[in-house]
Amino acid sequence: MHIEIRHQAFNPWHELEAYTRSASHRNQAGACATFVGSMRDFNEGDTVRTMHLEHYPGMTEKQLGVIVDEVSKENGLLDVLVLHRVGDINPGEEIVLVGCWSSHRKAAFDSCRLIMEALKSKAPFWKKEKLLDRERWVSRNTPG
Amino acid sequence: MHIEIRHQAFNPWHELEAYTRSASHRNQAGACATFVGSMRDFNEGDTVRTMHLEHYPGMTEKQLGVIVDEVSKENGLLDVLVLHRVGDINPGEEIVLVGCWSSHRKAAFDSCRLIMEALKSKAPFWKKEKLLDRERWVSRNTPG
Amino acid sequence: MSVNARFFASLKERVGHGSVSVDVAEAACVRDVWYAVTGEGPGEEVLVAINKEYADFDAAVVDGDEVAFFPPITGG
Amino acid sequence: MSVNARFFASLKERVGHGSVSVDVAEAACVRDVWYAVTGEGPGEEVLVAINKEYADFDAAVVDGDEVAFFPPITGG
Repeated sequence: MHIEIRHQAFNPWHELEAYTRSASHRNQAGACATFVGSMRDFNEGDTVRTMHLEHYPGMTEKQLGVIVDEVSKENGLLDVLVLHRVGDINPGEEIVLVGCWSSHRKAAFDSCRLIMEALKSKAPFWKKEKLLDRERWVSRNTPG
Repeated sequence: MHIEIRHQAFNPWHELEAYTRSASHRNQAGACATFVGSMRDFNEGDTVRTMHLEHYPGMTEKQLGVIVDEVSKENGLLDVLVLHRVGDINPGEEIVLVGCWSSHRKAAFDSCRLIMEALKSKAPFWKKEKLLDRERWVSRNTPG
Repeated sequence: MSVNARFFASLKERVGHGSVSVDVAEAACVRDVWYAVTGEGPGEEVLVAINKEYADFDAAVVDGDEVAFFPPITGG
Repeated sequence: MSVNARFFASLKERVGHGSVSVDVAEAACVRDVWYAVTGEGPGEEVLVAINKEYADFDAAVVDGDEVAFFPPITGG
């Protein structure tokens, strides 16, 4: 299990490849469900040039840990990877990566979605968008 | 959109990286949900040494196309990748990869799961397991 | 008229052929094709396709059809 | 007693501080901390944490607590 706040851009497929290469559950995990959230260049009708992602150091990691522990135990997961970007982000760059490994597909699918929904409501992160002519805080996440 | 039956082992993260590198939806896809199904070395209480995956050339591709088209339209997906292994497969190797790209996470999550469930009941593939002392056809998929 | 009957996976082993040409009467259905090859009822769950589209045992077949029989799917 | 009040994102801009030490009376609650800094009600949806655990405006605070205020979460 690995949870990380990342200040630099990352390639989710490189991260997943590196993580699974070192995994001990190689021949037990029949299922892996992942989610990758990326920055779009368009939101709520406006072109977005760039974005700043703020977090609450210490609390963010702690809450992600609580979420991952709860979902893991509830669904009997073999492994979980959560990577979340902070700082200045450009369109096309990745914001979040969640990977869940389990013996069978139901637990992996359920867990990946549960972790994403919990992360989007309980892990302290805030987005500020730079539009062409002004800046704005994103007020609310879109419903899952 | 790409659907492929693959006779050789593949690395799902390499495939996803190569596929997204050439993608035209780069700055519109805010969400990507993927599923990777791999061969386990254990099934229904027995050690599995290796597996043979048979398909129905022509019908399998056709049915995968129908599934992907339906789910894509229903959920307004930007892109879909489906890769399925056939032939002789060893524990730890990948069997199936499904990737779904959309503007927002709900469509990607829903679609990835819908495609996997439809694939597991409608795309003609059959698994024969080689155990330590005998061979057996897998009689039924586990419920999703 | 003649159709091409195909069998996959455990059914191929049970029937003993992957593919066989079968003569059936005009107005024959999938069930007649199955019976002409095996001489018995399907017994267990058997899925059917005509020309690579799903069908059922009561579906009519025409000359030249590819009629496939296979067990429940276990891919993915 | 004294607590450390912290503000994030749009609330940091609204309040004008990211972090400020606040003197409050014994038996104070989160609401008292908020009022001591801003002099007004929260007005919009404000989330609260004490020592990095979620709490609410009625929760009691003790000397040395870190009391954080932030808007609805928009990560992921």
